[in-house]
Amino acid sequence: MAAKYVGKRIKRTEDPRLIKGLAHYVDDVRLPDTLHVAFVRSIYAHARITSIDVTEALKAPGVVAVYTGKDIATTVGPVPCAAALPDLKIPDYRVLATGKALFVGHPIAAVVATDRYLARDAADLISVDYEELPVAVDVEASAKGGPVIHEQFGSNIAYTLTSGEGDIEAALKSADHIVTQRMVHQRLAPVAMEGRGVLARYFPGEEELTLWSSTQIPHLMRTQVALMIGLPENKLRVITPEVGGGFGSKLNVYAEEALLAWISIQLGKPVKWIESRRENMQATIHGRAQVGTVEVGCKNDGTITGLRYNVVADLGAYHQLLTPAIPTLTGLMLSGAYRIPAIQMNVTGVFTNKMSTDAYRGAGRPEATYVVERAMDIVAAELKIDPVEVRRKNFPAKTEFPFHTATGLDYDSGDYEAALDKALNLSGYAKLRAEQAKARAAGKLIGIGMSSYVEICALGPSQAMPAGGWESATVRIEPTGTVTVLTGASPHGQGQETSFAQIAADELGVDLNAVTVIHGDTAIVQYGIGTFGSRATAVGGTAVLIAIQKLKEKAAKIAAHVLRCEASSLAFEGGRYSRPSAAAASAVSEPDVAVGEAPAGALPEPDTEGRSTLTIQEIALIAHIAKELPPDTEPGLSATYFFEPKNFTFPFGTHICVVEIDKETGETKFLRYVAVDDCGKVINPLLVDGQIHGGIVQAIGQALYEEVVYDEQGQLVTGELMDYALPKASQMPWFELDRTETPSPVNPLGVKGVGEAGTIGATPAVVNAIVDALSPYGVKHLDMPARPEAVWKLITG
Amino acid sequence: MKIEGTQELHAPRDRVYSALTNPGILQRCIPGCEALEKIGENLFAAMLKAGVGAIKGTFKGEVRLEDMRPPEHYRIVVEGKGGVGFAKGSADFDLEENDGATLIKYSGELQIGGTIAGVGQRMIQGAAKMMASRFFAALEAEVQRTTAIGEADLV
Amino acid sequence: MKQAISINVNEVDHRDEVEPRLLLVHYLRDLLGLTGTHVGCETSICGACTILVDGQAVKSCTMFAVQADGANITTIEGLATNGNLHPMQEGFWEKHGLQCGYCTPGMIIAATQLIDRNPNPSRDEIRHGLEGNLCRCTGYQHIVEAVEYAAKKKADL
Amino acid sequence: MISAPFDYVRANTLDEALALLAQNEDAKILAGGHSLIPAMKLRLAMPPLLVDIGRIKDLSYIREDHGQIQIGAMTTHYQIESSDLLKKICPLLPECAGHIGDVQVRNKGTIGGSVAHSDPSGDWPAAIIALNAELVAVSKNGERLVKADDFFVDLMTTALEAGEILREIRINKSNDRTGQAYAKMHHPASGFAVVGVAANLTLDRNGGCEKASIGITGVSSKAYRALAVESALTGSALDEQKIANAAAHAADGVDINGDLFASEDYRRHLAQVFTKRAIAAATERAG
Repeated sequence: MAAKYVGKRIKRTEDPRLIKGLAHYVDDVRLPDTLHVAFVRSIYAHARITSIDVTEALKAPGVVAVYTGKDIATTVGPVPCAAALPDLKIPDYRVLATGKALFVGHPIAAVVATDRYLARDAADLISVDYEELPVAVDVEASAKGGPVIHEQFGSNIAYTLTSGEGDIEAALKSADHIVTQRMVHQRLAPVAMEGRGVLARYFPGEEELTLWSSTQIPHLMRTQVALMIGLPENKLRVITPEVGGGFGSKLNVYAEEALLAWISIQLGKPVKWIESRRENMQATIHGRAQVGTVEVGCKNDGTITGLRYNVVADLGAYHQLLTPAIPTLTGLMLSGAYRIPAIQMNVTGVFTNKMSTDAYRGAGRPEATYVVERAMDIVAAELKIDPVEVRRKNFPAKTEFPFHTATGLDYDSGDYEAALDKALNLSGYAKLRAEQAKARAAGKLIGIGMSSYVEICALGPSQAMPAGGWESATVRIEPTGTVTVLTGASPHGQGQETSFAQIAADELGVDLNAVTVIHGDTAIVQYGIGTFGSRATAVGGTAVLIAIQKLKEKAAKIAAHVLRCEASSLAFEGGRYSRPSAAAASAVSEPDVAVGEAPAGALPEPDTEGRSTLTIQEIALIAHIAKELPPDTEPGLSATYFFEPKNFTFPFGTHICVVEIDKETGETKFLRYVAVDDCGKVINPLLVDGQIHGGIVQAIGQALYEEVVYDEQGQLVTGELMDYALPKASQMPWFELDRTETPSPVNPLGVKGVGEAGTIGATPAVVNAIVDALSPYGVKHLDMPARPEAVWKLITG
Repeated sequence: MKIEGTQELHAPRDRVYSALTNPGILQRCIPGCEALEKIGENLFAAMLKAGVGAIKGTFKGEVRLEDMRPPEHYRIVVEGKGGVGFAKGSADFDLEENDGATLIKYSGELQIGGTIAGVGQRMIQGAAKMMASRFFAALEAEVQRTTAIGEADLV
Repeated sequence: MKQAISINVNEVDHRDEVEPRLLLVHYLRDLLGLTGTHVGCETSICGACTILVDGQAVKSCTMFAVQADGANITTIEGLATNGNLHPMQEGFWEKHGLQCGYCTPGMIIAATQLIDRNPNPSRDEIRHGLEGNLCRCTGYQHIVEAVEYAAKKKADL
Repeated sequence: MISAPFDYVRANTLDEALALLAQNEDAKILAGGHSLIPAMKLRLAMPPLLVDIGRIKDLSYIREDHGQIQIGAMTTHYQIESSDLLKKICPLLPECAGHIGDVQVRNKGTIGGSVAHSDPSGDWPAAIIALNAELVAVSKNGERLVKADDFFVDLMTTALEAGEILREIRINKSNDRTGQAYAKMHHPASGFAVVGVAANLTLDRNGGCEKASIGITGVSSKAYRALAVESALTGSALDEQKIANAAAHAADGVDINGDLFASEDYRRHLAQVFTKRAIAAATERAG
C-alpha cells in the first residue's frame, strides 16, 4: 500500500469534539424521565448484615424504589469470572451483598430516585445493622490462615499454580551465586479520570434494553449482562459513548452494570448511575498487589542459570472478570528479555477483605518485568558488574527469533541489543556514569537506573484467552464514496479513529477525511472483543487491513467488469483502478462522485461510458446501484473480517533514567529520562509517543507515589485523590524518546502494540535508579512506592 | 491506631476512679456526649456529637466499662456509628497515686471506618489527641468540682 | 429553599431557581446542558471541572451555583470564537495533548489562564501552572507542548 | 458527591453576616469554600445555613497604612501571591500564597477562610505566626485583636468565638534588614504542607540576628511558634552551623502527629530540615 498516512504524525480526527467540549461521555447522555441510583455500601471490610431498614428511605422525596440483596438474589446472576484455572475457587458474587459484606464499598442497597441529589439523600436514611467479623487483610497472613472469607472453601486460598519450564532445582544448583529478594508490588488504583457510569433504558414495548456504559468491552458486556439478567442477547444493545480512560479498570463486567439494567426493566424507565471518586477508589478494580520472593542463579560471568518466583497474589474478596488470571501473566513474562534456561513461578491466589484486583495497565507483566529487572541489577551488584553488561550477556541474539522461553512463549522478533545501545547512546551512559562518580565524590546522591523490558501484547490468540482473542472489522464504502470502518475494538483514548483511518485511507487510496471509524455500539458493530492488552492495532488494525483487502478483491472484480479487462491485469494506485494501458494516464482527472449535492435520482448515476479508470469510490456506487455488476456478484461493497492472530507480539525496549535524591528529605527528583521502545511498525508516531509518555508516568506513579492502603481493619484509608497521589505535571521529567523498529511477523501490519510498554518498562528503571543512588549506603532494594520517608530511613540507617 | 499517654489529675486516686466510672461525669467529660443512659451493668447507651471545626458527626452507640479493679484499673470501650462512619475505641486506664495527685496512664486502640476513615486519615491522630485532651481537661474540672462539693453530690 | 440566580454563561444570560446546594458544575451540566465541563473527583484536586468565573479559573465542583449569581462564566463550549478554535484548543489538537479527553476541557481552560497571566511561560512554569489539573493518559509532555504552541500562536496574533 | 440541603444567604455587609451568625448558632461562614465545600460534599459537614461573605467588597484589600500592612479576610490567595506591594514590603506572604493548593484554589480560596479554618497542614498559619500578625475578630459586640500566638488553639480550632468573623489581618512592616522565606514539603496528592516553615528574620547593623520569628505548620495539630529556634538564633551572626544548630530545635516540646505519608519521627526530622532551609533563605535575603 502507498503510505500516505501510515507512519506519519497525523493529528487525531477524534479531537475536535473533545477539545470543544462537545463529546458525550455516559453522564453527558441525557434521556427524559431518567431515574438516578445511589448506593449504600459497606463501611466494614467483613461483616454479617443482620438487617437493612429501608422504610425511611422509601418515604423520602423523589424515591421510586430501593433494592437490597434479597431482591436480586434469585433474579440477577452473579458477577462473571472468565478466568479458567485448575481447581479455581469461584465465590458467588451477587450484584448486591447477600448475607455478608466482604469489603469496604461492597454495594448493599440501591436507591432509585427522580434526581441524583434526592437519591443521595435517601441513601443516608437506610439503616444497616452489621455484625462485624474478623478480617483478612494482609495477603501473606491470609494465605496461611486466619479468618476465612468464604467459609465454603475452608481457607482463603483461591488457587495455587506452578508454571515454567526447565529443571529449576538443577539450574539453581549449577549457579555460582544465588541472589534472593523479597519484593512487594503494591496495590494500585487505575483512576481513570472518568469513573464508571451506566445508563440503562428499557423499552417495555419492544422488550429491548439499551445500556450505555463506560467500558472497554461492549460486546463481552452485552453477552455477560444478557446472561446475568436473563435477557436474550439480541435484545440488549450496549453503547460505549466516549470513555474517559480505562487502563484495564473498564475491562470488566461490574455489579452495577447488570443491576442498572435489571432496575430499568423493573421500573420501565431509564436509570443512571455515575460513580463518584470515592466509589471508584472503593469498588472499581485495583491492580498489582503481589508479594513475592525471587531467587536467581547466576554464573560468575553474569550468565543467568535459572529464576524462581514464589508469590502470593492478593485477589481481593471476589473474582472480577479476570482476577485470578492476572498473576498467571506474570508467570509468562518472567524470562524478560533474557535467555533463562529454567524458570518457575509458584503462585498462590489469596482472598482478602478488599476490592478485587484485576487488569490494570500491564496486568501481571509489570510485576514480572519488575522482578526480572530488579533481579538483573541485584545480580550486577552481587557480581560487581555494570548492569548493562549483565543484561547484554543474557540477551538472545536477534538471529535467534522466534525465541523460545522457559515460560513457554515464543517471542516473535526482537533486537534487544539495538534498543539497549540506542538508549545508551541517547543517554550518554558512559558520561553519565562519570558524572555520577564526580557527584558522589561531592556528596550527592545520583542514581542511574535502567530496564530492558519485553512485554507481551496483541492479546491474543484465542487459545490463550478466556473469551476469544481475535478482533473484527467491517469496512464499507458507501454509495457516495465515504468509507465506514466498524471495529470490534473499543478504543477509549488510544486514537484508533485516526490510526485505523490511516490504515484504511492508505489501503484504499482515499482521503483520510473520507474515512469514519465507528466503534462501541453493539447494534451497529459486529461482535468484537475490545481494547485492552495492547491489542487494538495489532489485532483490530489487522482485521481492518484484511477486511479492506477482501473488499478490494470484490472491487477489482467490478472494476474489471466495467472496464472490460481481467481483474488480475488492473493496476490500483491512489484509490483508482486502471486498465493496463491507462495506468500511465491515470493522472488525468476523471469525474468523481459528486459530494455535497443531492442527485436527482435516488443515487447519483455513475458515468462509466468509455472509462479506462475508476476510483474505488465510484465502484462503490456501481456496486450499490447494481446495474453493471459481473454475474453472480453480491451488490454493495463491504467486507467483514475476524482476524485470529497466531501468536502474541513482543515489544521491547530499554529505559534509562537518572535521579537525584535529596539526602536530607529522601525526595527523588528526575534529572533525565530516556526511553527507546520498539513496538514494531508504527502507524502514527504521535500516538505512539503519547502512549509511551502516559505509560511511563503511570509507572513512575507506582515507583514513587501511588498505593492503595487498607488499614489492619480493612478500612480503605486512601479513599480520595487527596490521599492517593496521582503523578502531577510538575513532578514529571521531560522524556527523551527514540525508537527501533523491528516488525512483527505475527501480523501483516508488522505492528506489536504500545499501550502498556511505558508502564511495564519504566517502573524498574526508576527503582533501579533510586537503589543505585542509595548504593553508597549499602542499599540493595527498596519497596515501592519510594516515599521520601522510606528513602530517608535507608539513608539514615 | 494506638493512643497512649499519661495525664496527671490533681485529686486523690479513689476520687478520680469514682469520677471515671460515674456515668454523669463521663457524659460531661466525653467530648460531645449528649446522652449516656444506663442500659445494663456498666453498660450505657450513648449519643455523641463529635467533631472538630466544621467537621461534625452524630454517633449513636455504647459505652462499656470492663475489667474494673478499683481504684487502680478499668477499661472503657466506646463504640459509635453515624452518617460519617463509625468509631470504636477501647482504652485501659491505670491509676497511680502520686503525692496526693493521680497519674492516669492510658493506652488504647482507636478504629474508625466509613467516610472519616477514607478521607480523614491525616487528621485522625490530631483529632484523637484533641478528644483525649478535652476529656482530661473536663475530668480535671469535674474532680475539682466534686472534691469541692463532696462525693454526695455526685450525679 | 430555592433561590433565584442570574448567570451569564458563554455570553448568554440565564435565570434559574436553584437549591443552594446545587453545585455550579451540576448547574452548568444538568440545567444548561453544557456537558463539556466534567467531574473527576469531589475534593477539588483533579481540575476536570475547571471553568472561568469572571475571568479566573476555578473548580466548579467546589462552588455552589448560588455563589456564582451575577457572574460571567466561560466554559469549554464558549472558548472558540466565531467558530474558530482558541489557540489553546488548537495547541492541544496539534500536539496531541489529549487522549481520552476527559480532563481536557478543564486542562484547556486552566491553560488559557496560564498564558493570559504569563504569555511566555517556561516548561517548568507550565508544569507548575497546571498542578491543579490531573491527566492520567498523556504523561503531560504533549500538554506542555500544546501550551507552548498556544503561547506562541497567541503572541503571533 | 452531594451536600446535604442547607439555606444560603449572601451577606452584602459584614453587619448583615454578623447578625445572621448571631441568630443561627450552627450557621457557617462561607468564604472561598475550598475547605468547607469538600467537607460538605462528603457530608462531613452539614451546616443548616451558609452565610456567604465572599462578595463583601470591603473585605478584600491589601493596603499599607502607617507602617502597617492590612489584608482583608476575603482577599484571595492569588491576590496576595500577585501583589506587587506585598512582594516589596512583605514577600513572605506572596511566597507562602504561591505554595497553597493550586492555581484554581488560589483564585478562589481566601486568606481569612484558610486562617479561620486552621487546617493543621495549612500554609497561612505558619506565615501568620512568623509575621507576628494580629487578627481582627469582629462580632455584634465589636472588634477585638488577637495575636497570632493566641489565635491557633488546637486542631482546626481557633480563638474565634461563636458569632465572630475574622475581618482583617494586620502585620507590622519590617525594616530593610529583614529577610523572609517559606520552605515546604508538599504532600504529593493534596498539596498540603507535610511540613511548612515560615522564617522572618531581622538582622542588626552588624549582620547579627536581631529578631527571629519562626512559624511551623504541618507538624502538629496546629501551627506553632518555634521558640527554641528563635532564641537559638537571636543575638549572633548566622552561619550554616549556627542555623543548623538552631533548626535542630524545630520540634522541641511539640506533640507531633504522624500519618500515612510521614511518621512522627520523620516529621520531626523534616521540621528541622525545612526550618534550616527557611532560615538559610531568609538570612540570605536579609543580607
